[in-house]
Amino acid sequence: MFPIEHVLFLAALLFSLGLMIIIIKRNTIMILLGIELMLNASNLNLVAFNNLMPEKMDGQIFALFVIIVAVSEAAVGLAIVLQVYQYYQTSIPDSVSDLKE
Amino acid sequence: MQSNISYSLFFEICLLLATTLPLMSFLFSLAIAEKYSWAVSITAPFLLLISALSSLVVFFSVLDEQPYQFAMAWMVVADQTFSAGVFVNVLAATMLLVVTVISFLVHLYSIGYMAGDAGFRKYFAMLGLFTFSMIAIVLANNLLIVFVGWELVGFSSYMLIGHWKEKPEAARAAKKAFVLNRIGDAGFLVGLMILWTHQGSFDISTLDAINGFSEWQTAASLCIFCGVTGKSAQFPLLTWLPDAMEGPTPVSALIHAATMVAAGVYLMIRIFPFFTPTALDVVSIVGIITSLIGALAALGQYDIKKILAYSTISQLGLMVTAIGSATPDAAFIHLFTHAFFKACLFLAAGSIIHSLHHAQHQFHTHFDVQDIRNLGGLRKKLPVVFAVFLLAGSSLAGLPFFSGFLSKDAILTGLVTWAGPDTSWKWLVVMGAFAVTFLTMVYTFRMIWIIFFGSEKKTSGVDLPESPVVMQVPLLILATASLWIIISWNPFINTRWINPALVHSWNVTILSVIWVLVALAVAYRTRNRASQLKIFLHAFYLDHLIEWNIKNVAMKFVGMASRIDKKLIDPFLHGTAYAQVLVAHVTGWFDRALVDGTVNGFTSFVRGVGSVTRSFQDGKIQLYIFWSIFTIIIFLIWTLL
Amino acid sequence: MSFTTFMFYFFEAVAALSAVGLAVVRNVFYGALLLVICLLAVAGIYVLAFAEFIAVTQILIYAGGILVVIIFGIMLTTKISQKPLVVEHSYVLSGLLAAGGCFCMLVFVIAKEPFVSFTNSLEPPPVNSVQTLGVTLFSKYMFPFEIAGLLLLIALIGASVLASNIKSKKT
Amino acid sequence: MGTGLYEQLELVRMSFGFFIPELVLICAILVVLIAGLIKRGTVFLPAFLTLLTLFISLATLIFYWPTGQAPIELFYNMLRNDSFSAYLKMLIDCAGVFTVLMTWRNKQQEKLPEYYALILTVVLGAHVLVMSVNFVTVFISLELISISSYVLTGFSFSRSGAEGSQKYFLFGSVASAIMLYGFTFFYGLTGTLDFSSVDFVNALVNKQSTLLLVAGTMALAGFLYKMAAAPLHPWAPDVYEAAPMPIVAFFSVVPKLAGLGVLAKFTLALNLFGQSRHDWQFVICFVAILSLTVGNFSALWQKRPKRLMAYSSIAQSGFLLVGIGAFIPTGIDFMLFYATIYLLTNFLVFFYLQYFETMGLNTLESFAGVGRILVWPCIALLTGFIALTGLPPTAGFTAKFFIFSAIWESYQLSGKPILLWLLVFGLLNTVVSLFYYLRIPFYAFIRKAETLKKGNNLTFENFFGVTLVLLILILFFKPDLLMRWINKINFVL
Amino acid sequence: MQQYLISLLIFSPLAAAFIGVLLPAKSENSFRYLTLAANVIQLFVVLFMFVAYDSAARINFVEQQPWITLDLGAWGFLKATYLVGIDGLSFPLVILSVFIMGIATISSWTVTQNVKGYFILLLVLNASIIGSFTAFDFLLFYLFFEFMLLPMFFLIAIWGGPRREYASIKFFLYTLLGSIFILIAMIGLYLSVHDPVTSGKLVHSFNILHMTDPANFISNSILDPNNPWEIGPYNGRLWAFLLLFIGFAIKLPMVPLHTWLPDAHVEASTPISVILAALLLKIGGYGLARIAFPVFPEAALYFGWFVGLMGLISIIYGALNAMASKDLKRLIAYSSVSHMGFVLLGFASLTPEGVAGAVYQMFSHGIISAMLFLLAGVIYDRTHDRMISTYSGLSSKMKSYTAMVLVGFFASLGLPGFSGFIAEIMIFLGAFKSNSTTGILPESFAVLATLGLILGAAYYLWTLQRMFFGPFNVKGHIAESQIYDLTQREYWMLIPLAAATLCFGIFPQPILSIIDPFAKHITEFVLTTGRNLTLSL
Repeated sequence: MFPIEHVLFLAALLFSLGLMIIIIKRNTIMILLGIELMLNASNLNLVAFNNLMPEKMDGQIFALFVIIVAVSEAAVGLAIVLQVYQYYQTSIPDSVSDLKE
Repeated sequence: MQSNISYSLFFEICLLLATTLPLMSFLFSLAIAEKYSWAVSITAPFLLLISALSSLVVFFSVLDEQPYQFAMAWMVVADQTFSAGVFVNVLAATMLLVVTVISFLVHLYSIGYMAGDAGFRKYFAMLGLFTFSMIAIVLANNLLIVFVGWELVGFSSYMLIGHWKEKPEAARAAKKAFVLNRIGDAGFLVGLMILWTHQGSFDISTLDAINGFSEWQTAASLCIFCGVTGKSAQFPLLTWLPDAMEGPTPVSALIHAATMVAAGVYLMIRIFPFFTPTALDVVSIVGIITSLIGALAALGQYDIKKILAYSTISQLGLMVTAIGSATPDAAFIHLFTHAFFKACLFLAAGSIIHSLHHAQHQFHTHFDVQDIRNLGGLRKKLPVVFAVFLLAGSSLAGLPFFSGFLSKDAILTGLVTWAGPDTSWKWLVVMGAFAVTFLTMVYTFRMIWIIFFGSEKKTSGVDLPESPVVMQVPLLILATASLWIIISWNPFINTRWINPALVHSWNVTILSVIWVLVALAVAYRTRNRASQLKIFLHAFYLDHLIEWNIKNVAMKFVGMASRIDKKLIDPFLHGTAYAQVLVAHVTGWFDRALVDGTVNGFTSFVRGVGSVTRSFQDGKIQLYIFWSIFTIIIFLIWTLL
Repeated sequence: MSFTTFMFYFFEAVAALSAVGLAVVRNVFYGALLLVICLLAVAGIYVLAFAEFIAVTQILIYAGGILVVIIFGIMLTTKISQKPLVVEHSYVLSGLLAAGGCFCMLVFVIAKEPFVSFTNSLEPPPVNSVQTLGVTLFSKYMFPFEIAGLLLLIALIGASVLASNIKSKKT
Repeated sequence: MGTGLYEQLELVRMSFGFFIPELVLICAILVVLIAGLIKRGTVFLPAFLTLLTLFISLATLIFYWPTGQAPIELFYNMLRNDSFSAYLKMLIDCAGVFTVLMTWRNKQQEKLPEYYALILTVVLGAHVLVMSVNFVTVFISLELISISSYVLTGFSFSRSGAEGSQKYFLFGSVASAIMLYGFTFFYGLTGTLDFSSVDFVNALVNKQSTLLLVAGTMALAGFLYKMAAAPLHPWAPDVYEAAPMPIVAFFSVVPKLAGLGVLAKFTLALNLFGQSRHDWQFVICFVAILSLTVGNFSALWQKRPKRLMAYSSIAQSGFLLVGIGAFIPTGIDFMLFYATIYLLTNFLVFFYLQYFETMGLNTLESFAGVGRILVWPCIALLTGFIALTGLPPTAGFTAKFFIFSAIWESYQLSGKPILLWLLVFGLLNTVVSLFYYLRIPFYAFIRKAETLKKGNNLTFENFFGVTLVLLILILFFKPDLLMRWINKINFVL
Repeated sequence: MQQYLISLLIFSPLAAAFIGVLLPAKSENSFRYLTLAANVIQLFVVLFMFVAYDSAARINFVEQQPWITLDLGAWGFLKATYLVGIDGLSFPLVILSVFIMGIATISSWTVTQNVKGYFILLLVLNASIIGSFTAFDFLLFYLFFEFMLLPMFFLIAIWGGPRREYASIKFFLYTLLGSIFILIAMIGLYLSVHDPVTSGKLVHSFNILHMTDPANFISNSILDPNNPWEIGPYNGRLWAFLLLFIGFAIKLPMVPLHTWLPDAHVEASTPISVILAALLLKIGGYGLARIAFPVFPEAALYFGWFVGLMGLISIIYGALNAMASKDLKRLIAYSSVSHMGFVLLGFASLTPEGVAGAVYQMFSHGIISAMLFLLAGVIYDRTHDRMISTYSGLSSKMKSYTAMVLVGFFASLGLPGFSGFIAEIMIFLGAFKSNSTTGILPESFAVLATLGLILGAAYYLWTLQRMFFGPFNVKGHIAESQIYDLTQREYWMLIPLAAATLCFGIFPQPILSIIDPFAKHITEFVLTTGRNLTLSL
């Protein structure tokens, strides 16, 4: 068995990179990708922790739910992105900032 | 209510009349309609006449009797009673007589003098109020009531000095008189506080009993003396009195010569036992300084009323010196005589002014009627006034056979006795007093000479009418009263007809006779040589000093306070408002368009903070996310460390 | 080093590298492909961690579902003829700061934490993990499962409402 | 495992008996959608159905009011039905009713069936969220609220609507991803997903690691995002501005209360009955202070009522958090009182803001002089704002008063300086809040009037407004009417 | 019947306001007469009370009704009652309020803009002022205290001068800030105090009388006198006293928390200025004497010198600023700051004289400042210019006005015969005595405070000299025809005030005999209890 910490480190890395992508990329689609990355980090954690008590499948089931949520988020998210594109003709989030002080 | 059985109801009625009739006069004059204002000219002197007659009864009833006492509760706080009442002893009765009689005479005189004045009713009303408050000072059985009267005479004096409101100088002089008096009064008030704290009572009769001579007693007596300094125009609060001459001349006679200014002296005499030796030393020094300043300044004046005013200061100083030298009786005699002759002098001067004004009006000439340099040789045109002036002036100068001689003699005797055989600083005071009598002779003679003798100057072309009878009668009465007979059968020795025994010393009497005659000679020699010293004219620049101080010190404080309020407190209280705005400018976050006029103080501080918190809200979603996460991370790192 | 261990570290490396690539790369398409690679590698790790079902779901839904949708999105929102496929980076410093801080902190706290097994050694691990998973899902987790169904429905409706609006605006 | 399967399913079946309001909601979502499909373009039907549903839900809630001391475990302890969550659910349903009424007055709303279905979904999600004691249900129900909310934000079908929903979506997704990540660590540390269970607490008591702090904070982030509390507030102003007015009102209450409910339970679990090494009270108080400050100070600058109310809602989250931050049972009671009053005043204000918006008053300046023409609406609005500020004689004062009493008491018990700071900050922020809350009345009453039509006084808004105003006043003079009820609420994990 | 008198006093204006709401806005005169009617009713009630007042009883006309009884679970009960009463502190102020509100109504007769709103707000203000002077329950007091803010805010902001918006907001913010401080203290107090009467479950009481008894504090609560808990340099009780002090000092106002006052006064219309100066400021002093001092006696002893010092600073600083003022109303406003400083000094002395003087000063300043603001309003009505430099020699055109101004000014500067003198002399005597009997204030405070008298004379007389004396002249656009003497209505307002200040200056005993038992009681109570508490710590 591999040490559980290594999975957690990978998850932490994915999480942080997701965060970074969300902040730095000037494209909404890329931000969506970043969010997926973050959700995957959680899934990794869940699966890894599930092995601490393998007789219960709580972690894996949670991961399953996370995937379901990710799907619905992605669907709604893309619909929103498309709608924004319809109005603004751009997918650069900074350009979509009519609403501000 | 504690009343003495030995006094009859008649006495009490008379006392009540003497006290309240001036108040009636005040109320009546106020209440009466404008078009019936002539009625005032009858009622006011009439009421005062009754008042004066009543006080005569009071005087003779009290003479050689136990003091009359009456008190009632005015207010009760914390089981302590602040009473209001009267304490009439011989001293008070005498003073009451002086006040009512002179007040009556001045009322009478004023009918003529103020005829046709627009503020006729107000004038008489204020005279009434003044007389009433003065009586309050005179009769009051406790210092609180004295203080009440003290302030009220100040108020009526303010109103009367500023009677001709349209004259800016009058308004200014009135204000000055009141404010300078207030400074003294503040001292008086502190004295009252000390008394209340340590004695628990303001009763004059109990004050006499204290002689622990503790420090607080000295402090209290000095504080009360501070009040006297204001009211009796002592150094350094004397400058208001010459300015007060802007008021109508009868007012000057009544208030600023005979009665109000003497109130301070009277008060000190009344509570004399309360004064500690240390305090008395201060009193005598202040008195003699005042007296010298007054006398010297009188030498330098040309305005007839100002000469008289400085002379008053000088005489008051002399009285105060006398009190300082522990001879209050002598001081009181001088007060008494001075009241008559100085009132007489003022009224006479007023008479001259009145005549000249009428003449000016008639002949359409214009010159300053009060400037003695414009006058001269009036003895032919105004013989009555001349005679009166001569009599009263002689009394002021202290010539034998006049009342002034007797009272000054008493003071000088007292001073010499007080100074004792040893050489000490007290002899300086004595020498000062002699110098003052000398100077008094000189300036009095000079004044009379310039006005009445010599050749006519500006007045030569005009026909001068004598004053009306209502004005002449008081003059004559007062002039008579400046003869020796008013206080003593013997022109050289004070007999006991008013006062208890005074120490009499023939040495001093003879010396003073000689001294006065020498002074007369010197005065005659120098009669045309006017004093050129500016320092005398400006009374040692005391007034300038005070004004400079007000302008440069007091007003500085005023300006500072107002600046603090506008510039400091407002913004400071509300934090570092301007710094916030500055920061906002620098970072470019500050939205100028939003400063809609209410940026000030709290507002701008709060908005400054708001601009920082809000500046994250620039519509860029990625930055929102960043800031949120960043805050969390910072928070975590902070708690983890 | 056993094969499993090797594969584990291999997947780890692939996932990490592709994730880094995703952060660095400027082309949206490459980004999407890198994400696929990353997710596949993660699926590999799932397999090694005895979560076969999750691994399969991961491949099916992510690679097959989400990414297809995303690529659709890319195509709909970018004009291929021009060069908008290239994505600019902004706030790089902020991003690095946040991500770096986050990563360091996480590594720091995870490394300090000894994760111990909760299992009683008496009870053997389940033989058929998929069966266990299925039973648990439909008994204990039935309620969330139903709600998840509703969630999908609502997501569908929501997406359709928004999308239909686009059409209505166009016409 | 298979042996107990029948019993397990039996448990699930029995749980439905305590789940009737939610079942009603679920059915109604489908009915409304289908009704919309059948009768296209109908305005009345979906609104009526939604209203009916919410009333039925309310009725069942009250009928099945959990009176027992112990909470009822539902669905294998996925949910717990207790009086605390029942009360919150009631508030949420009321908010739903008000929202439907507001929408009814709005008259410009498109796609009504979907709209109402989404609203019902949010209500359902909120119901589930306040009952959740399991990370899975928390996550799912939170996403249920979120995803519906993203779509609802865009329901103005405009440029800004799209932008608002995109921002909401991006921010929300990140926040829930962070929260989820935090949850996983709890799972790893305790081996259970049920944060109300004994295992959970025991495991954490034994561990007390720093990871707990990090994970806890991350998990809190998700709840705070739902509550629009600082530092996860920045989405709120933009979203509020973009969304239709009824939705703004809805957002400022329902997700907030739902987040609050779960946060209260979660922090209680985190605090480990006072055995936690980490000072979670400090964290909550810190967040409260931050929310108060950010919300109030930023609101000062706003020019548009919706944005102003967005910041106001951020600040109000701070006040609500104060109740939790006291960490005493009475604090929760007072928080519920506050939440009730907040619900009433908030809807009062939004009702009138919508009323004025339909007259074209979109900025604060445009309110100039309205108070002299439309006197009664403006007075009602003023009352609402005063209640939000917390001045007597409105129940807003009573609510604030209770909240601060809780803080004081808590300080007295624990002596933590942060509580003192919270007290001082909270009260000073009240002064600041006055500044912006009074701006609309200020313009309305004090600035000179422009030409405006005289309005009809007998509108639904006025009827509704007066009712709410009276409620707010009555609850000031007789707070016991409400407190008596709240006192019976038993808050346990 | 007597127990409902105060309620009648409070609720008659409220009832009138309610009737006013129902009346149509067009019948403008009806609102004026309605308000006047309420005032007249109040006047009669107060007259009756004056006759029926019993100085021997500590509190008269007590009425207690249950209000809020709230079960707080583990904390016990929260109990607030509608408890109103009148004692030696509040009665003079109630008399003053009724009197001044009547005058203000007459003065408001000329209001033409939005008459309905104006008079309704005035009535509500009236009720809340009376309410705060009579409440003996802290929550009730706070309710009235806060409730007067809003009417006042609108009365300034809608019917005020050109910078009314700024001034009104400043006023509102300041006073709200003050009331927040009070709120903190109130929360702490009710949580720390229990009702001694009820047995069994703990009942947290808002009753101020309960709060004054140290025995009623729950042990180990923050405000428990025996609790050594310290927050920073002081214990909880000292802090609470400071909070109350600052809260009330803002209202008073005390330098340096006074800057709202000149602005509010300058911008407010005449009747509002009158109410503000005559009544609202008094609530600051009232609160100190009613709550801060008796509830925290040892803190009052501890901070007494500080309170006195702030009073002294206010006296001198206010007077200096008054002297620098160019605007007549601002001058009067600053003079109010100066005069209210005396109130602080009097209370701080904790001698019966000082306290009685302070209460009397509040009463007297109410009358005098009302008169002064009315006088400033008279000239402003005519010319819409309040700058002192605009005018000179007004006395020749406006004889009666000048006479009234003289009365007002001299009353304000403390001339004997006017009520201000009585108050000030009492305060001086008390403050000076303080060191030897209570040991709180050094003598120098009283001595320095006399500067206030001198400065008072200076700025008033200077103003008289500039505005009223000298040759007649007005600057700028003002036509001579605009300057005319007092009208009938103005006489109706001014004469009663002048008569009152004169009357209470000459015959202070009726009011003093009401105040005196209170002054004796509170000084004795604060001193003994305060010393005991200080010793026990």
